[in-house]
Parts: sequence; structure tokens; C-alpha cells
Amino acid sequence: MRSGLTVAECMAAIIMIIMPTAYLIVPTAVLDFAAQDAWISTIAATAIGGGIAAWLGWFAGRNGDGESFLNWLSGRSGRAIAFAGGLLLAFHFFSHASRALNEYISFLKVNVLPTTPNAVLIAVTVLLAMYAVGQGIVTIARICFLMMIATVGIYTATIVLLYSRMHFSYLQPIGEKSIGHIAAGAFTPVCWMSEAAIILLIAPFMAKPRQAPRAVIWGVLLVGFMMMFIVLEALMLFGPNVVKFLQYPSFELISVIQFGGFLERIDMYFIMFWMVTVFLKISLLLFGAVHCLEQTFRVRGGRQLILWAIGLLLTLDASFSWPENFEMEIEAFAKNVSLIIFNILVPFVLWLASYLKLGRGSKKAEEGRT
Amino acid sequence: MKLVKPAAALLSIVLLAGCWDRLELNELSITAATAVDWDEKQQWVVSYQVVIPSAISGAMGNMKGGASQSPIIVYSTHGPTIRGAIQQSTFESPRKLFFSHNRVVVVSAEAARRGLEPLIDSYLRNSESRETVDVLVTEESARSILRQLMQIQTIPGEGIYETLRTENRLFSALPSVNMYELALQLLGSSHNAVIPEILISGTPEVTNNQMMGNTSLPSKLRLGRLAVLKEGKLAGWLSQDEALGVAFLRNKVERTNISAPCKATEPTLETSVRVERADTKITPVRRGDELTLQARIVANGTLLETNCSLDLEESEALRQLESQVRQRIIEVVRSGYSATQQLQADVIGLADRVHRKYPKLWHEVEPDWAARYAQIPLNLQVEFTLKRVGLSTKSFKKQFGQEED
Amino acid sequence: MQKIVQYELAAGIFLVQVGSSPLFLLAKPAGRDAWMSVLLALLAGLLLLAAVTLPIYRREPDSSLAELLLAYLGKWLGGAVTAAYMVYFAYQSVRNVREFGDWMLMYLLPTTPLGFVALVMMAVSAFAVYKGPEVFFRVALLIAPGVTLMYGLLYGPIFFSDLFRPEELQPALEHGLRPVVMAALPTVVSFPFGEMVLFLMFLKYGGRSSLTSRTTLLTFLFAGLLIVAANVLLIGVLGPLADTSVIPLLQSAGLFKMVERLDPIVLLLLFVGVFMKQTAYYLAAVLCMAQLTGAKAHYFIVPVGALIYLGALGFRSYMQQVSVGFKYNLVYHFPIFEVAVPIVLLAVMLLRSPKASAMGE
Amino acid sequence: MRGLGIRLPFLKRRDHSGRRNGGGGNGGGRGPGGPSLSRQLQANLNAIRRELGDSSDLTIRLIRDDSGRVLAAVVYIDGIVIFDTINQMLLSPIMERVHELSSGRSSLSAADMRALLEAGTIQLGRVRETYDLSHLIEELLTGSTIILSDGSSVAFAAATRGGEKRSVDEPSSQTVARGPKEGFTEDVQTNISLIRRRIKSPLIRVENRLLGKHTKTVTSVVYMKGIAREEVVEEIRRRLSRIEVDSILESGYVEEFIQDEVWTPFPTIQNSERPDAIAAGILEGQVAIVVDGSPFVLLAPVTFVKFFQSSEDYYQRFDIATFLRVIRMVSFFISMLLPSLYIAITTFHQEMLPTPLLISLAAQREGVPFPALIEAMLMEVTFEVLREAGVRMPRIIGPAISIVGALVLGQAAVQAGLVSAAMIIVVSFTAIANFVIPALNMAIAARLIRFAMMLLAATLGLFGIMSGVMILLIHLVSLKSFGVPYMTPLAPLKISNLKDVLVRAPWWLMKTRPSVISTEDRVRQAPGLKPGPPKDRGERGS
Repeated sequence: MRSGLTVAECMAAIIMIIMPTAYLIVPTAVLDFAAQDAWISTIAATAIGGGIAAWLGWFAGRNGDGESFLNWLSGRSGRAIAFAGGLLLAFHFFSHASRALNEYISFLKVNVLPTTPNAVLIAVTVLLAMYAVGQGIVTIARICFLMMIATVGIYTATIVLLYSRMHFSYLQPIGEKSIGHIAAGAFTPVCWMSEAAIILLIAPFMAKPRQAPRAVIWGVLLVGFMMMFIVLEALMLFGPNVVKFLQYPSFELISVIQFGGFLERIDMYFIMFWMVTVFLKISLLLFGAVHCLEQTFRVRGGRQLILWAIGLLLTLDASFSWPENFEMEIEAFAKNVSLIIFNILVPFVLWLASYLKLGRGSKKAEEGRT
Repeated sequence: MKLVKPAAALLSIVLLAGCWDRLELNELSITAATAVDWDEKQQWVVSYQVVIPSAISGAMGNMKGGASQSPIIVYSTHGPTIRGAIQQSTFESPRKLFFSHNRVVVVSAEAARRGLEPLIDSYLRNSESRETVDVLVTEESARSILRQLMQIQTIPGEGIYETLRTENRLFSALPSVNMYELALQLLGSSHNAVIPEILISGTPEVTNNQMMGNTSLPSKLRLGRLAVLKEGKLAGWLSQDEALGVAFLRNKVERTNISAPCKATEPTLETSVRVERADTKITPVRRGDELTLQARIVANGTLLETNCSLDLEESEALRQLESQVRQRIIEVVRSGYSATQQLQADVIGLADRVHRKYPKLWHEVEPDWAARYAQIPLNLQVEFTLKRVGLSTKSFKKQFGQEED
Repeated sequence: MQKIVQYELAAGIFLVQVGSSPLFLLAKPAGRDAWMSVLLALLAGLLLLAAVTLPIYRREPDSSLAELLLAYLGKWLGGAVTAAYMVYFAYQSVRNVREFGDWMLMYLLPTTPLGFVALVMMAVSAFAVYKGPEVFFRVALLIAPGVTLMYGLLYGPIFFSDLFRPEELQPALEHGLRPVVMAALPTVVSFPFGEMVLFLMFLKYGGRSSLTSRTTLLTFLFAGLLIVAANVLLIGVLGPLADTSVIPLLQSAGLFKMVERLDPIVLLLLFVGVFMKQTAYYLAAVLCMAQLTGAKAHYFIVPVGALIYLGALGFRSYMQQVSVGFKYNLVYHFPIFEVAVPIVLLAVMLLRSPKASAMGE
Repeated sequence: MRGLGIRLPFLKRRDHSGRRNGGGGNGGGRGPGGPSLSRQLQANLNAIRRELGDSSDLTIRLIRDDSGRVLAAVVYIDGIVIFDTINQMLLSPIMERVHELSSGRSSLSAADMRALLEAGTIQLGRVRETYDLSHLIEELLTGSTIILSDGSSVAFAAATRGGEKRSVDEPSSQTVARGPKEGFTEDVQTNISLIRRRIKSPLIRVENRLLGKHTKTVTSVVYMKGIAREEVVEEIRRRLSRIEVDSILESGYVEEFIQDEVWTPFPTIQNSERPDAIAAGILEGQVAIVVDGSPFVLLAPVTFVKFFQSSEDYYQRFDIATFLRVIRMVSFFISMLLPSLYIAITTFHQEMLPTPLLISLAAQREGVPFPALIEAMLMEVTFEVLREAGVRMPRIIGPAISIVGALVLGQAAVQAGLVSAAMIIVVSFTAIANFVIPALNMAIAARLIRFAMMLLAATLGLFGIMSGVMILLIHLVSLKSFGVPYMTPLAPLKISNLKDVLVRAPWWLMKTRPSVISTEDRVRQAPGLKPGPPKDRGERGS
């Protein structure tokens, strides 16, 4: 059978592209809006995200025979559209990779390595991502699968260790927050879940591209489930008021674990695993950018060149676009909106284009194929 | 695959460039306890109890000859803010202050009266200082608490932590409050919190190692009363009995010891019972806009000692004992509750429960909650069963008496 | 077919009889003359065994009590009485589990929850029951020598040391014979000595050898004498304290110089005794259900086990369990099962012997 | 023949190809276009002497008829032939027949000689005719005996290979507590016979080839038709035939030439000295490469997990085997990561240590001059030196040196305050953990990676270790061994194969072969073999 990605590996890739930085940012965002009902907004977000994922999966699944997404697109809706689409997607993946890198580095600087210069951290991460992309998406997806199993294991471990300290009463009074708040709370997770759009690029690499929808829906549901878990844990441990106070509640959770005399201060172990998942996320995004550029400019064999160029650009962009703190709020909102635009609107326009020009584009494609 | 060689080259260059966050073990000064005072010059005085590793693990004595050097040293720094004060330490300490293993933060009453918000903020903000440290308050200067040595536990910071934990497990009157629990209580609906008190009983203070030789020390570290914080500021104290009552109401009693008289009429306490389990359910009950506190305690325990002449095989005698113990628990809980009412400080989490049960009512009541809390009557029900009476079926007094007649 | 060798049967009887009874001072109301009422009860039990229990066995050697009841008292009445017996056996097991649980809490594990200790005991018994009577009696054979040795080691030195003051036993019969008889008959007969009815369920596995009834009698006598000796010792050593302490033997063991602070080991002795008794009753209850419904025994292990476990935790406190046991069960409930019903069964068997025995084959 | 173009590489090529024909790189009976034999016996003998430079162990026995005329000659190289077989089987029968035949004619023709041979007078097995000198020399060098007759240009080569062979005895490297004690020897025939004796199935295929211009080592590819994947076998044949080298003295040469990935510390080809391990591999679909002159037989394709399966796992009961395998897996990670984790935690993330441990470590490190990394490197290098010394020393005192050395040196270093005691414990435990890994080449991989990880740990702490682990993971998952993904049952998840990875499922559960290496029909066992006493064991308490 063709050696491609299985559904599980593809699902793991989807999880690994959303989860790492979402793990960092979503709890604070959701809890700011819908304090003790935050977990309801995560459920709402999962529902909406699931819908988007289903559509993306269906759209990706339609090109069945493993031809890369942009070629398939140019075949169906003409080269100009494919070219523009490719460029837009490449830019999106690139800017999103740099943002993820930014958040990752800022977290590391606070918690793990305060005095190591940014350049070193960024250089190591980008080099790693380039090496991973050099090995191809199949390898990355397989590692994502291994890491997914590890992450699920760790989540259950946190729940078991923190169970004794949780107070269910902090969740009451349920439903105090208005629907508006809950919906606002759900906005950020939905933006993050829209990153599942990478399925469009990954689907051709699957052993059976027809199963793309199943993979991406399962991926988004699992991510939604994990997010709900974190929010619930944070709420039940710290209560709605203290959580708003903390910047990284998901890691604060773990630093509170005290079990027996020796199992204390073990948040470093969780950060270790979380770092690997971030490496995977950045390499997936880098793959997206490189793949799109490679397809749009029809560069055969120039993979190494593109890879190095993009890597360098990413290092520069990440280290200089250090946002000043005061406009963090606007900055975060703008980035969320950009996620929505590129992950949902652009694919929608591409689908529309492929649908409208079906006559001319597909005839040529039909002749081409027979 | 051409990518590997350049990547490896680059990576090695990065590595050779040096290591920034490296901190050797012998460049650390491990603090076991920290103390925060507010001196008259309106400055924060932060003192640190730094552990001398070589003095403690004598096993490695071959290096230092193991002269009986005191296991800890204490020094303090001043500064406008807490973190500012901590930075001052770089002027005098050869090593970097390391707070991760800090067990206890002792706050002086003066600083507590001024408010603990800056302390909590500095602890929750920095990743280096853990928020699972226990918070204690002391009447005199917090610095003197740090200097006091202990006999059984070489590191006093650890010693205080262990004492609090054991007390919490065996008598449960003074709860061990760590930083994030303190934040939790203060940010709760009632903005009140309780912290255990620590004090040095007896004089003079034991601060040098030589005095450790003799069998009993002139002064010892002891847990005292329970401090009550209103809006983050020290408002008053509760005695140990009242603290036990509050602990019952906050359902924090794991194990405790109750002594009770033989009969309601006789005042002298003759029986001692160990309470092994106590579950408390407190619920606000609303009639109109009148609020009453409904509390129900279900507890069971074992008889440790009795001097009333009873034949414990008869269930009548058992019932009498159980009723006396129940009476005693009711007294303790009522005294605790009324003490908090006098201080107008709702430390038992009643505000949160009202907020959860009657959200609408809560918004009306919230502004003057402290005053309202002082008026809320307590409707208390206690059930106590005596599970076991130990090894002998009759009280010795009864047996003694029977022999004569 | 399950087969129990003679020695195993003897060991089983010895352990169930001796079990935990030597640890208690029986017939407390009789005060200083308690050992006499125990002796009296022993003779009564012997009579009951020889006149009632063994004849039943000899008439139908290869059918158990439950089968006999069903055969002789007809389907409905027999069924009801068997069910009653099942409850009786289960209740006996309940008392043992609860008693042992409380001792364990008092002595070794003060803060462990009672439920957990009882659960562990029940699990071990369930495993033994699952393996069946043959294995159970073989285990008894393995353990019996150890138990006898332990009792010997404990009693021997105390008897011959200055601790044992025979003069404590004087003045004998100070209050006349009546309290001795009153103390002996209802309670002491039903507690250790009346429990032989349990073995009506197991004798059928002893094979048809004629020795079975002889071994039963001999072992019963030996065990009874051991209990009497224990009581004499307790009164001798503890004197007035005997009736106040809950587990007198442990107190006396503590006093003895050489054997100081060996209470935990004595408690292990206790564990074996109680375990054998509790499992025997549990097994009897399961066999009753199996023979009553005809289904295989496995199905009933868990339900009966759960019943016993919940029963054990049902008591409000240890003192309630003791008072209920001594005041009501031993006086009113147990004699019915241990004395009345066997006599009635024997009578019915004698009357309808020809027809019934044919059906019994 | 190609045109005479003057391009330089072409020139080199022709010379190259020339040599190839001469060298007979790929052996076999052909050898077209070499100098052919002459009809005069003497001329041929002179040619042979010239070719072999008159080396002293070349022996030529002339066969004369009664009148003293030389009829034929028997040529062989002393030492690599079995002399007494030549004597009995070859010389004496020829001598007798010669007397009968030579009564009449003056010279024996080729036909007579051939008739002589076929008549069975010479009972030797493989006898081959050759026409050209180069092939004759080749046969001579591989231990055959050549029979030349005067007046005919045909020579006969009889296989009389012999020479001293080591007898089969216990393998020195992969010893097992329970399992066969037979090990491979240097002779390829014996090795293949050892395999054949274990797998008596007609499906076994043995393909021989000669490698190395001068050494002409016999390399045989052994696999089972229908079980090993056809494309894998084809790939191995292709890679073997590419090897054009002067000498192949050990299977290690072949391994380096045909391995998949050059820049990797991880072995992609498994080697073993135990016939039962090789037989097991072949039965599971792997291809064995037996190289003459080396007891180590190669097995390909191989996955990461196979290096943790020692053959003893299949002889012990499954619960012990599972336990041992878990320990092997754990010790692999310990031997790779423990020192770096120690450095990272003690120098970057001290808060992870429980307080008493932190204080005792701090006390130990009080007087130590070096930072943790240097200290660790110092001790690691010392241990490696000691281990290498242990191996190089003669058999008896070898292990003694390494153990005693380690203890004494360690203790002295701690006394002198150069190194902290904890570091000694960590480093020595890592060294010992490394011995647990059954396959030597995987153990060495772990040792190499350990140093890289230590460097990363010293600069970036756990972040460094994590990136190191990440690089390792990417490299491993992308590695392939003859087309089979290296991390098979884990990375591309094959649930059915997981039964023999971390856990060795009991035998009656191992119904199918690992799916990735063998072909489609994978059932190797009848179902329902679960052992157990007869069903009715006496009803229980009925």
C-alpha cells in the first residue's frame, strides 16, 4: 500500500499545529471573557471549530489522487488563482510561524532560561524546524503521533495529581455570565482551531486522501476537549478571580502540584514536553510556507534554497518584530482576525473560484488527465 | 540531505558561544525561609535564612573538618519595594539568592497591618519564587523568628513547615495557608483570610550553635493564635479554641482532640476523645431577605481516656459520653463563629456560598457584607458517634469503685 | 469429587472451634468460676454432638445439611429453613469480620478505615471459598500445627511461672452453682461449642470412612479442653481485671516478661483463628445457596461476600456489635439453629427413614 | 569493443574494465578472452609458474608412464588443499589407469583423459573443465587441484578445498544464559550448514558471489523464498554487486558498503554470531549475508526495536522476557540521557531537586573546581579509556582492569575533591547501563549520542536536551533500512507488530510474523495453542 500518512498521524499533525501555543494563550483569553463559564465557551468553540474543520476536510478530500493542493487548484480554477492563493497561504503560514515563535520565546524567557539571548533560542528552534522540514512532512507527522500519545498521557497525569486540590464549587453559579460573554470567550479558541486549514496541504500526502475529513474533525474535537480540560482544571483549582490574575494559568496549575514529600516543583517536566510540541508546530508551519512557495513558483529541486531563505527570514522577523507591550491587546486581536481571514476566508474564496471556473478549468484538467 | 552539514555546523557554533543560564550548585545561596518586616522608616525589610550545605551534611565532612558551624545564616536588606529590597542582597552576598526551595514566609504584624497585596503580587509574578510557600504572621519582628534555631530539625525553615504540617494533620486548629490559597481567599467574595501565627516562647533567643548542646532550650518556636485579615489587612486574632471552631466551620478538620465533662452539670473535663472524621456542610438559608447560617457537622471518633465511672458495654453509658462530646463541639464552634462575627470578618467562606446560591441577593448584600455577617445567626446541628472504646470495657474508676462495695 | 482426608477434617474442626475463643473470657457473669461453666458447656456441647449432630451424619453420610433439609422437610419448608441457615452462616461470618476489623484498628492500624481492612479480609476469604472446601481444609491442616504450637508457647510458660496464681480461683463456687449453670447454658454452649452444626455441611466430603465421627468427637473434646485451660489461665493471671479487658489474652501476653510487646504476633494468631471461622461460615453459606438453587457455587461467591461485607459495616460501633452478639444472638437466635432444628431434623429422619433414605441415594 | 575515443575518463574506464576482466570480479566458470592454454603441458606449467611467481607452496606432480614420458601433471597449492584426498582420490587411480593405458600409445589425448575422469576413477565431486589460464589460476588459488594432460588444451579443476578450520564453539560476544551455545566460525560453508541444520525447508535460497579483487571472499546471501520480500532481496543483490574493492576480509566491510545512511550513529544492519538469531531473522523475512572469513553474519533489513530483542527473550518465559526487555529499553535511555539530565538539573533547573537532595549535592560540590559539564566530561572520558583498556587487555585481566580501575580512580578523584561523589554514581551507572544493550553497535550509538547530549545540556539546560531529543527523533523516524522504515512498529504504527516490541507476547499469541519485513501471508502458527490443564479439574464446591 502506498507509504503515506495514516488517519491517526494526520490527526496528530492537526492537534500539534493547534495545541502548543493554544495551550499557552487560550485559557487566559477565554477566562477573561467568560470567567466561571469559560468551559461552556470552549465547548461552543469546539462545535464551531468542528464545523469549519469538516468543511476544510471535505474540501481537502476532494482532490483524491495525491496531486499537491496548488497543482490541483490550478488545474481546476486556473493558474492565476492558484498563484495568488499560494502566495497568500505562504505569507500566512510564515507570519503565523513567526508569531508562534515569538510567544514561545517570550514564555521561555520568563520561565525557563531568563538570561539566554533571544537570538540563540530562536536560532536553535528555527534550525530544528528546518531540519524537520528537510526530512519531509511524513516524518513530522509520525513524530506528531508519538507526541500526541505522550501529551494525552501527561494530561491524565495532571488530572490525577491535581484531583485532591480541586473544588467543584468554584464553577458555580453556572450560567451567571451572559451569552454574549460566552460567545466572546469562544472567539479566540475558534481562531486557533481554524489553523487546521493545513489539512489542505497535508491531505495529498495521506495514504488515502479520501479520509481527510475524518482526521481533521477528530483532531479538532480532541483539541477542543483538551482546551476544555485545561480551562476546567484552572477554574476548579484557582477559582475565576485568581485565574484572571495569572498570565500562564496552564503552567501555574502544574507548579502547584505537591504529592508526597518529593513530588514537588515538577512543572519543568511538563514544560519539557510542551517544548517538543512547539518545535513540531513551528516545523509544520514552516513546512506550510515552504510547500506553498515551492508549488507556486514551480521550483523543482530548489527545496534547500527555499528552506534556507525562509529560515533566515523567520529568524530575522521573529527577533525584530518584538511587540512593545502596551499594544498587546490590539496586537492579539489583530492576529486572531488574521487567523480567521487566512484559514477560512482564503480557502473559501479558493473553493468558490474552483467551483465557478469549473467549466474551463476542469475540461482542461479532464483532457490533461485522460 | 545536504542540509545536515551546514545545520550541524551552525548548531555547534551556537553552542560554543557559551552558556548563559548556567548556575553551579556552589554559586547558589539556598534560602529556607524568608521574612518580611515593615520598619519605621517606611521601608520593606526582607530577611533570608540561608542554608550552609557543608555544615548540614556532615557526611562530606572531610572537606571542612565539620566544626560545629551553625547550619544557617540570616541577613536582611532594606528597600522601597519587596523586590527592590531583594536586589539589594547582591551587594553583600557572594552567591545568587535562590528562592525555589523556600518553605516559609514569615510576615510581621506591622507589615500585615499595612496589607499583603505587594507580597502576593511579587510571589505570583516571578516564576523563581514558588507560590506553594506557607505564610505565617508574627507579633514581634519576623527577622527574629528566622534567627531562632531548632533542635530536632537542623534547618529551622523546614522545621516550621513540618510543625505546621503535623499540627494540621493531628489537631487541625491552625490551617497551613500557602501563598496561592491566601490569594484565593483574599480574591474570594469576602476578601478575608486567616493565617496561623508563629512566636518565640521564652527568652533568651537561641541563635548560636553552642547552645544546641543542652537538652532543653530556653526558648522555642511555637505556633500561636490565628490571625484574621480583612481586605488583605490584619484585623484581629482568634484563640486556639476559636480557631478550632472556625476550622470545623471551614470543614478543614482532619483529626482533632476534644475533651468533655462527664455530665453537663460538672465543669471539670474528664473524658478525652480523638475525633477521626468531621464533615461540615454550611449552607446559607434565606427567609425573605433574612439570612441564617445552617451548619451540620457529622463526626466520629475513638475514646482515648475517661474518668467518669461508666460501664462502656452498656449503650446507655455510650450515649451519655457521645452527648457530652457533642455538647463540647457545639460550644467550640459557637465561640469560633461569634469571635469572627465580633471582628466582622467572614473567614468561613459564607460570602462565596451566598454568591453561589443566591446570586441576585448577593449583589444587594455585597456592599455592607461585613456588617450583615456580624448579625447572621448560626443554626448548628452536630452528630457524633463513638466508634471504639479501646481495650478495656469498663472505666477504671468504675472497676475501682465496684471492688469496694 | 472433593475429598477431605481425616487429618484435614480434624484440623478444620480444631481451628474453627478454637478459632478466637481462647482469647476471650467466656461466661463472664460467673466471675471467678467462669472456667467451671465453660467446662459444663463443653459437656453439654459433647452431648449435643454425640446425640444429635453425628447421628444425622451417620444416617446420611454423603449428603450435606442443606440436602437433608430439602430431602426430608419437603421442597418449600426445607427451602425456607435452608435459606434461614444461609442467613445464619452469613451472619456468623459478619460478626467475625467486624470483630477482627475492630481489633485490627484498635491494635495495629488506628487510622486505616475499617472498610478497607474488612475488604482485604473478605477478598482473602473469597479466594479461599473460590478454591472450594478441599483446598480450605488442606490449608487448615497446614496451619493447625502452627496454631497449636503458638498457643502452647503462650500458655506453657505462663502456667509454670509465678504469674499464674491458682489462689485466684478460690473461693470456688462462692455464689453457689446457679450462676455457673446460668452463665454456661445459653451463651457458652452456642458460642464456641454449638458451632459444630456448621460441619454438617462439610462432613459429606470426608469420605464414607467410619473414622469420621470418631475424629470429630476427639478433636472437639481436645479443642474444648484447650478453651477451658485458657479460661483457667486468664482468671489465674488477670484476676479481677479479666472481665474488664476486651481481649484478655493480649493483656496477659503483654505482662509476661520474656514475651513482652509481642502483641502483634499474638494478633496474627488471632487473624488465623478468625479467618478460618469466617471463611468456613462464608463457604457454608455459599454451599447452602448452591445446593438450594442447584447452580454452581461460583456464582454466589460475590453476592454472599457483598452481603457479609455490608453486614459487617452495618454495625454503628464495636460496642454495639459485642452487645448485640452476647445479649441477643447467643441467647435467642443461635440455639435455634444449633440445637432446635437439628433435633427436629433427626426426629423427622428417624420417622421417615425408609422412604427418605431411598430418595437420598 | 568500444571505439577508441581519446576522452581521458574513457581511457581510465578501459583500463578499469580491463582489470575487471582480469580480476574476475564476479567469478564463475566463464572468463572469456583470457590467454588460453597451449597444447604443450610444459608450456602450461611454465605459464602457471610465471603467473604465481614461482611461490614455494606451488606443487606440481608429474605423472609418467612406464617409459618415463610425462603424460599429465597434477598442480595444487600446498596448505589450502586436503592432501590425502588428492592422494587417494586423484593420484593413485590415475597412476594405475596410466599403466594400463600407456601400454600402447605415446600420448594421451584430451578424450582419453576425460574418459579417465568420467570413468569415475577420480571420485571427486565437483570437477570443472577450463580453457583459459586466468580462470585456472583462480581455481588454483581457491584451493582446487588442476589436472593437465600433455597434448590437450583442456584442464580439469577438482574441488579439494581444505586447510585448517576453527571448530564450532561458543560465541564470544552475544552470550546468553539459556539457549544454544553454538557460534559461527570463519568458514562460510560451516556457517551456512549451521543455518541449514536449523531451517530444513526447501524455501531456503543461498546465492554465492566472490567479492574483492585479491581476496575473492565467498559472500552468500541466504533468504527464504516467499517469506523475504522480493524487492528487498533484489535491492541487496544490487548493492552487493556494486562493491568493487581489493579486499573483503570481514563482514564489516560489506556492511559499510551496503548500508543505507552514512551519517548516522544508528546501525541499519544487524550482525550476530549466533546461528539461532540468524535463523530466527531469516524465518521472519530478513536476509542474511554470510561472508567467508568472519563469524559475524549480517541481517538486513532491520528496525530500531530489533536491537533490543536478544535471542534469550524467546527462550525464557514471556514474563521474564518482558521484564528484561523493559530494563533494556530503560537502560538505553539512561545510558544516553542520564548524565545530560544530571547536568541540566543541577546547573539550570535546581528547583526540581527535593530540598534534602539539593543540600547534599551542594555540599558535595562545595570544593569541586570544575563546572558540572567539565566534571562530567572528565569522568566520561576516563570511563571510556578504562573500558577500551579492558577490551584490549588479554582475556583474563581485561575486565579486572576496567572495574578495579573505575572504582579506584573514582574514589581517588572524590577524595582529591576533583569530582563530586554524585557525579561518579551517575557516570558509572550510565556506563553499566550501556552494557545491558544486547547489540554492541546500538550500545556504541548510545555512547556517541551521550556526549552530544551533554554539550547541549550544558548550554541550554532542558531546552537543549529537548532539541537534542527532537533532532534524534526526526533522524530516526526518517531513517530507512532497505526500504523498511527504521522505527516501524512505533512511528508508522503497526498495532499487530506491537506484540513483540516492549512486551514479548507469549508464544501461543505470536500467530503472525511482523508485517513490515515479511511478505503478505504472515501466519506462522496454528491458532488456539494456549496451554492449560485438562478442563474438568474436579468440580469446585459443587
